[in-house]
Amino acid sequence: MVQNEQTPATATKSDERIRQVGFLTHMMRRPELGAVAGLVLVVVFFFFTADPSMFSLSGLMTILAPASQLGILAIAASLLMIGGEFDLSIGSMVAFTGLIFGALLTNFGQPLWISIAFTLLLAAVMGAVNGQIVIRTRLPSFIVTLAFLFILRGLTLVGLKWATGGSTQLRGIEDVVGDGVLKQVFSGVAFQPLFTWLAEHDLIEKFDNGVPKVTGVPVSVLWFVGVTGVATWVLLRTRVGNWIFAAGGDPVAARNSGVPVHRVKTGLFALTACAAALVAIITVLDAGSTDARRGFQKEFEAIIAAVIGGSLLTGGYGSAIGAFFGAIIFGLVSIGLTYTQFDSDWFQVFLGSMLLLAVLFNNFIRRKVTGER
Amino acid sequence: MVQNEQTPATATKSDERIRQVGFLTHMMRRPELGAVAGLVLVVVFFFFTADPSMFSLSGLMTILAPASQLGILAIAASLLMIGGEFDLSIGSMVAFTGLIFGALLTNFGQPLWISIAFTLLLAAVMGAVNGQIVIRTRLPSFIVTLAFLFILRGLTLVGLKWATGGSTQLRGIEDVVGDGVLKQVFSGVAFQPLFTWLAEHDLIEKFDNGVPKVTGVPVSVLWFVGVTGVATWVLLRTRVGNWIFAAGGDPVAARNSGVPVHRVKTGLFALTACAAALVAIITVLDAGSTDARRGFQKEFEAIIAAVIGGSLLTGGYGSAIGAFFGAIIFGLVSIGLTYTQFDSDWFQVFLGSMLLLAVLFNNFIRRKVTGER
Amino acid sequence: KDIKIIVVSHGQANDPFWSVVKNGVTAGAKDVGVKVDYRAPETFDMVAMSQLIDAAVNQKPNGLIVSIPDASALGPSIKKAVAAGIPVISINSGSDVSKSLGALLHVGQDEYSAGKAAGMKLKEMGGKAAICVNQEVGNVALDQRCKGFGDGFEGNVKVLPVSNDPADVRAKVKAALSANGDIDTIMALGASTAGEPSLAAVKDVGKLGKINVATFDLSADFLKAVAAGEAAFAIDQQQFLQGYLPVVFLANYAKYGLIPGGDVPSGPNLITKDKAAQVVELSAKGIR
Amino acid sequence: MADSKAATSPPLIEVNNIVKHYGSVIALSGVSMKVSRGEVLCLLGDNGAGKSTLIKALSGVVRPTSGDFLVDGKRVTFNSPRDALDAGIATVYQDLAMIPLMSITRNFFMGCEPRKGIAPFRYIDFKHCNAVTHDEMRKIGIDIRDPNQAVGTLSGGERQCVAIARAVYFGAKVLILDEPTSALGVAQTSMVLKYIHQVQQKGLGVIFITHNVRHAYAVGSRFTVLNRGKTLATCAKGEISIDELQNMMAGGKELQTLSDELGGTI
Amino acid sequence: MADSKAATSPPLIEVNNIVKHYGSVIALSGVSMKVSRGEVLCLLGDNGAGKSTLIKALSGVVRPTSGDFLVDGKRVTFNSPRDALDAGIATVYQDLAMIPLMSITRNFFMGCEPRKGIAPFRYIDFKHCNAVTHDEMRKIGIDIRDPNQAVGTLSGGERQCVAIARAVYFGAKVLILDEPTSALGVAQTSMVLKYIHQVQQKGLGVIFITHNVRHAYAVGSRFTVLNRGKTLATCAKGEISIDELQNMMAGGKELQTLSDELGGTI
Ligand SMILES: Nc1ncnc2c1ncn2[C@@H]1O[C@H](COP(=O)(O)OP(=O)(O)OP(=O)(O)O)[C@@H](O)[C@H]1O
Ligand SMILES: Nc1ncnc2c1ncn2[C@@H]1O[C@H](COP(=O)(O)OP(=O)(O)OP(=O)(O)O)[C@@H](O)[C@H]1O
Ligand SMILES: [Mg+2]
Ligand SMILES: [Mg+2]
Repeated sequence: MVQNEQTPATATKSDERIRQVGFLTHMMRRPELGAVAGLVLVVVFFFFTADPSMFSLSGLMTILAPASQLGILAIAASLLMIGGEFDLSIGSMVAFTGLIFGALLTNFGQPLWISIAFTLLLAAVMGAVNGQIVIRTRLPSFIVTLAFLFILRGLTLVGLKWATGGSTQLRGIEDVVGDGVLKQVFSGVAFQPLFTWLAEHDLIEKFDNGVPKVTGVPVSVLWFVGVTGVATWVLLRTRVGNWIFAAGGDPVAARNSGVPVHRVKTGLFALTACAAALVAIITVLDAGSTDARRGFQKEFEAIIAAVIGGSLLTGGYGSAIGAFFGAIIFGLVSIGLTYTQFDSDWFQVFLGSMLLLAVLFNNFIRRKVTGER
Repeated sequence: MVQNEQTPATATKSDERIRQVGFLTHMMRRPELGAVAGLVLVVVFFFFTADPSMFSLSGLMTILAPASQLGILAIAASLLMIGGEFDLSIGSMVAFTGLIFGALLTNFGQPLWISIAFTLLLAAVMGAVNGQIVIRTRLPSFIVTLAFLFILRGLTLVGLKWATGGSTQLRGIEDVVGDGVLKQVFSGVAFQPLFTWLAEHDLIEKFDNGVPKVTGVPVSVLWFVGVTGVATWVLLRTRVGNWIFAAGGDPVAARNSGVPVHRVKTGLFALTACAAALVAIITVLDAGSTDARRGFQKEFEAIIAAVIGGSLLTGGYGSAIGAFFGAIIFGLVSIGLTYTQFDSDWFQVFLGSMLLLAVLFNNFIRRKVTGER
Repeated sequence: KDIKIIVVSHGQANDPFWSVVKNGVTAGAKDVGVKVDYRAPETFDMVAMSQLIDAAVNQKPNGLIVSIPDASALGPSIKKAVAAGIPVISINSGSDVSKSLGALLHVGQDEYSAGKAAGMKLKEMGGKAAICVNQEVGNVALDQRCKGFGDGFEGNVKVLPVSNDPADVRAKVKAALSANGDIDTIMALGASTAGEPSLAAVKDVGKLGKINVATFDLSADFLKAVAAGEAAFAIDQQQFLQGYLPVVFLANYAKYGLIPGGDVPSGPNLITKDKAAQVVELSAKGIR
Repeated sequence: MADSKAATSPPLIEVNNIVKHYGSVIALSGVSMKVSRGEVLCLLGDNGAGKSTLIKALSGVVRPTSGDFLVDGKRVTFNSPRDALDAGIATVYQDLAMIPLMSITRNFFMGCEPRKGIAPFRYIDFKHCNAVTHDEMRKIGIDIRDPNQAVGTLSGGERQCVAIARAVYFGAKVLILDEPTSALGVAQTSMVLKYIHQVQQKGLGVIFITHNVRHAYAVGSRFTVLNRGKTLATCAKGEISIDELQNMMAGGKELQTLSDELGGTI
Repeated sequence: MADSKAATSPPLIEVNNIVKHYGSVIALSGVSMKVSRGEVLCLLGDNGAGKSTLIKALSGVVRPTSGDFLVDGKRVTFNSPRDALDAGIATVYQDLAMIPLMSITRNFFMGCEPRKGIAPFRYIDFKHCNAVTHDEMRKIGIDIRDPNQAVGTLSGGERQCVAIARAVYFGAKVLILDEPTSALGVAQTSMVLKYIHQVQQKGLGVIFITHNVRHAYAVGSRFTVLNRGKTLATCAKGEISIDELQNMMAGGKELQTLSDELGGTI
C-alpha cells in the first residue's frame, strides 16, 4: 500500500484472488495523489468565488511564492514524520538561522558564500544535536524540539538585540550582498529574459508602464520543485528511503533488521534544520531584513501541509509529493481568500473550513476509488 | 507498568525470578511520580536564583492561579492523549465558550446558572461533534481539531464584534452577574474567613493596612485539585478508565475485546471541550471580560504539561497526577523567571532550557531508579 | 464603475488595536460608498505581508493602504504597486520611509514617538523604575513602543514578557512587583490584554494609587479606572482615523484626483482622568 | 447440558456462502460452515486460506461483503465485536487483541470489567480481579509473577495464555480460538486442548483453528478445510484418517517426499 | 563445506553463563550453550523459559547483564543487530521484525538493500528485488499475489514465511529461528524444516526454537532445554528418546494424564 513500484509481469497476472483494478484506482492509491482531490476542490471553490485575477499568471505566482517557502519546510517535515519523529523547532530555526545569516553578512562582513555555507552547516549541526538528544534520552521528539522552539526563538531575540544594538529588526542586508550569481540562486526570480520577451510579444499581461506583471518564476519555486523531486526519488528509489520508512514504521523491527535507525533519524533532523536554513536564506535575501518573529508558527503550517498531503503523524507512511500538494493547498487557501469578497473577520473560519473540507474530500475520494472501508 | 494497584499477597511473594525492589523504586515507577523529580529540580533552581518572595504564601498563590487554569486543561488533554487522540482546538474553545458565556449573560440577560449550564452543554456537544468527525472520517484528530482551532477562533472574533457592536472585547460581565453563591463557586477565592483569621493572628503576611496579603485560595486551584482527583480515580479504578487506556493503547484490540472505543473517544472529546468551557467560565468571571485572544496557544501549553507529566503522545500511557505536576512545573517556570534577575530577553531561552532539564531529569531519575535501560 | 480599495496591515483582525483601525476602514468605505478589503497576515510576519501586498497589487485596486513596519521587506512590493500606477497611502508605521517608497502620504504616528510621549509623561509624574508589559515580544511595533517609552522615561525600565492570557499577565505583574518593591510605574502595551490585568495585579499587592499604571490603546474598563483615578492615563493614536481617513482620501483621489498635501498625524492623544469618562462608551463599541 | 446436542435444535452458528473482499483482494469467495452445541469444529487450511478472515466475520470484527450468518437459526448482523460478545461468542484472535502497555489484569478484564458500588461511584475491585487473573492463569499452567506486569513484557506464549484464559472465562455459547496453541509450550498446549475438551463437555460450541493435525485430530469432532478462500471439504472425525486430513490441510500438495526424508515425524 | 564439522575448530557460537535482567525481572540467570558448523541446535523449553531472551542476546538486540559470548572462539560484544548481521548471524524473531505498512519487497530487503548505479546516485533496483522476493517466497511454498502488497495485510503464516525467506536468503554463518513454524501451515512447515536441513548441509549453524517436539526431533542434532532462565539439560539426538525430550520440554510436568485422555496424540 505504501509503494506501488512496477511489478514483474509474472507476479500479478492470473491470481484468481485479485479483482481487476483500473488504472485510475491504481493511481489514486498512491498517498500523494489523494491530495490532488483536495486541490481540485479548493480550485473549484475559488474559481466560483474569487476575483478572476487569481487565476492569471501573476495571480498564480503570488500564490506559489509563499506556498513554495512553506513547501520546502513541509517536505522536510514530512520526511521526518515518515521517519517517525517531529520537529517543532522549524519555525524558530528559520528565525535563528536568519539571524545568523544576517549577522554574518552585516556584523561580520563575510562574503555571501561563506555566510550561506556556515548557516547551513550550523543548522545541520543543531539539527543533529536535536536528533541526538531525542535518541539518547528516548524522550518524545515533541517535547525536545518544543524546548528548542523556545530556546531558539529566545536566542534569536537576544542575538538580534546584540547585532542591531537594541532593535528586533536587522536590516540593510541588501546593501552588503550586492548582486552576484550566488544571490540569484537564492533570491529573486528566474527566467527573467524569457518573461520580458513574452511580455514584449504580448503573450503575458503587463502593467500600463510596459513592465510584465510577472517578471519571472521566483527561485523559491524552483527550489521547491527541486526538493520535491529529490525527496521523492530518495524515498521511493534509494536505500535511505527504505530506511526512513522502516525507522518510522517500527523502529525496533527496523533496528533488528540491521537498519541504522539512529543515524537515519539524526540525518533527518539535520535535514529538517537545513531546510529551515534554506528558507531563512531565501527569505532574508528576498526581504533584505530579518526580525524576531520570522518563521513564527511555520512548524505548524509545515506539519499541516504534510498531513494534508497524506503523511501519517505516527510515522512510516507518507510521500514528498503529497507534502508538495499539501503546501500548495495551504498556500492557495490562505492567499486565495484575499482574492475573494469575504470579510477578513471570517478569514480564520474559512481557512479552517477549507482545510477540513479539502482533507475530507481527499479522504472521501480515496476511499470511494479504492473501495476501502 | 501502567498501573500498580495493590497485589494480592499470594501473587508476588516468593518467585525466584523477581529481584527484590524497594518501596521507593516501586513508587518512582508510577508515571506521575517521575514528574515530581522535575518539580524538585525546578524548585531547587529557583530557590537559589529567585527572590525569596517567590516562596512566600502569596508568591505560591500567584503561581498556582495560572497553573491551575492550565492544569484543568492539561488533565483533560492528558486523558484525551491517553485515549489516543489530540485536541488542538482547546485554546480556541476557551475563547469561543467565553464569548458564548459572556453573551448569554450580557446580550441575552440570562441568569448565571442558565449561562453556565448552557455553555457547558454547548461545549460538550461541540466536543462530541469534533470526536464524531474524527471517528467517522478516520482522519487524524490533529488535522480535524486544527481546523476547529481556526474555525472557533474566527467565530469568536465574528461573534464578539456582533455582541459588542464592533469591539473585540466583551465587558460588563461583573455588573450583570452580581454576587451569588454560584459565582463564588467559579470565581474569586475560597476559605476567606480562615485567611482573615490567620492574618489577625499574625500567622500569615499582611499589608500595612491589615488586609492579609493572601485573602484565600483561588477557587480555580480547588477545581484543579478536584479535577485531578476525579480523573485519577476514574483512570485507575473504574471501567471507563480501563477503556480509556485500552482505546489509546490499541484501538483495534480494544474494539475486538468489546470496548466501545468510539463512545469512549467521543466522550473524551466532549470532556476536553467541557474543561475548556470550565476554564472559560472561571476566567471570564474572574476578569469580568472576554476578548478575541483568550486562550491563545493554551492547547499547546496543555499538551506540554501533559507530556512533562509523563503521558505518551502515542496514547495508552499516562496519568492525571502527572499532568497535575506538569502544569505546576510549567507555571512555576514561566512565572518564576520574573522573580529572578535574569534579563527578560532571555525569558524564552530559560523557559525552553528549564522545560528540557525538568523532563530530562525526570527521565534520568526514573531510569536510575527502575534500572531500565 | 466601482471603486475598490485594499488595506494590507501587519495587525491581525483580532488584535484590539487593529480591529479599531478596521472599524475605521469600514466606516470610511460606507461613508464614501466604495468597496474595501482589509487584509493582514496570520501572525506578525513581514514575508507573508509582502506576499499579501503582491496579491493585492495583482487585483489592480483603485488604491492601496499599507502599514510599513519593515521598509526593507515591504519596500519592493510597495514600489511595485506604485510602479503599477496604484495610489498608495501608508498608515501607522513607516512615516520616515513613506515618501521615499512612493506613497502619497502617511496617516498616523509611529509607535516609537507615541511611546516616547508616554514615557515623558510618566517621568513627569515622578516615575523612576518601570516595567513595560509586552504581550507579544518580537512584534516590532510593540518593541518600538517599549523602546520609545524607555527613551522618554529615562529611568530604570525592565521589559516584562507576558502572554495574551489575563491570568498569566496578572500573575507575572504581581510577581514582578513583589520581587522588586521599587517599581513605581507600569507601562502596558495593550489596554485589555495587558493594562487591565496589570491593574488587577496592582490591586492584589495593595499598591493601588501608589503605582502609576498607563497603557497604550483604549479599553472601556481601563478608561473607567482612569476616570476613577486608579490608573494614570491611556495613550491613544486615534487609530480609527488611520483606517477612516486614507479610505476617504483615496476615494476622493479616485473620483476627483483630490489629495491632501502632507502627512496627517493621528495622535498621540493622552486620555487622562478628565477626558476618560466621555470615551468609555465609544471604546466599548470599538471606535476608540 | 451435554445432551442438548439434539438433532432438532438449530446449529449455534451457521454461515452460508460468505464472501469478503479487502479492496482488490478477495479473501473469502463463498464459504459455508456450521457449529452445533457440544461440538468442536476444526477450521483447517493453508496459510492465507482465509480462516482468520472467516472468524473475524463471525466475531463482528469485519463485515462480510455478502453471505448469510445465522446464530441459533436466526439471521443476525454484527456491527461490532461487542455484539458478538453479547451474543455469547468469545474469540481468541490470532493477533491476540491485547494492549501491550496495560497490565495483565486490565487486559484480562478489558471490555467485561466487573464492578462494585452504587451507580455513579461504581469501581473495579482490582484485588478481586488480580486474584481471578492469577488463578485463571495458573489453571492454564502459567504462574505469572505479578498480575500488574505489562502484557508487553510477557513472552509470546504467556501472552497467548492470557488471551485464551480470558476467552474461556468469559465465553458463553461459542468459543472461537484462532491458532491458540501456536506459541505454546508442551504443557500449556495440553492444558489448552484439555480446556477445549472441557468446554465442549459443557455443551458450548468451539471453533478451533490450528495447523497441527495432531491437535486437530485430538479434540475435533468435525473438520472444515478451507483453501484459497473456498470450502474444500467438511467431514466428521470418523470419516477421515489423520494422514488424509493432513494432506487435505496442505491443499493437496506433495508432502510425501519431505516427510520421508525427515523420517515421517512431522 | 559439509565436512568442515571438524572437531578441532571452535564452535561458531558459544555462550557461557549469560544473565539478563529486565528491571526487577530476571529473564536469564546463567545460561550456557554452543552451536558448531553444520549443526542444528534445538532450543527448547516452557513458555517464559527465556529462549527468546537468549537469542535476542545472541543477535545483538539486548545486551546481556553479564556473561561471555564467543563467536568463532573470539570474544565479541554486539552493540546492535547490525553487528550480528555483519558477523553472519541472521535471525527470525518471534515477533518477526516486519514493518506492517511497508511492502513485502521492502521488508524483505530491509537493511540489506542491493544497489545499482554510481556513488551519489545509487538506487535500488526494485524490478530485480520484486523478482527475488517472489521467487524466494515461492520456494518456501507461498505464492504471493503482489510483492508490493503491504505486509500488514498478509496472513500470519504468510508474514512468517517472509521473515524466514529473508533470513535464509541473507544468512551467512548462523541462522537463528525463533518459533518459525508456529504460524505455518502443513506444507509451509515441511518446507521450513527442509530448509533447515539444507542450510545445515551447507555447513551453517542453526539455532531452532520450537514447542513441537516432532519438529525438533526431525531436524535437530542437539537439544538444549531451558527452564525458568536456567539450562536444564543439553543432549545429542542419539542420547534421548522423543518422549523423554517432550517431558523435559514441559519442565517435567505431569503430561501423562491428559495425553492418555486425548488418545496420546499430542
Ligand atoms: N486487511 C487486509 N487487506 C488486504 N488483504 C488482506 C487483509 N487481511 C487479510 N488479507 C488477505 O486475505 C487472505 C486471507 O487471510 P487470513 O488471515 O484469513 O488467512 P489465514 O487462513 O488466517 O492464514 P494463516 O493460517 O496464515 O493465519 C490472505 O491472503 C491475506 O493476504
Ligand atoms: N522487556 C521485558 N521486560 C520485563 N520482562 C521481560 C521482558 N522481556 C521478557 N521478559 C520476561 O522474561 C521471561 C523470558 O521471556 P522470553 O520471551 O525469553 O521467553 P520464551 O522462552 O521465549 O517464551 P515463549 O516460548 O513463550 O516465547 C518471561 O517471563 C518474560 O515475562
Ligand atoms: Mg490466520
Ligand atoms: Mg519466545
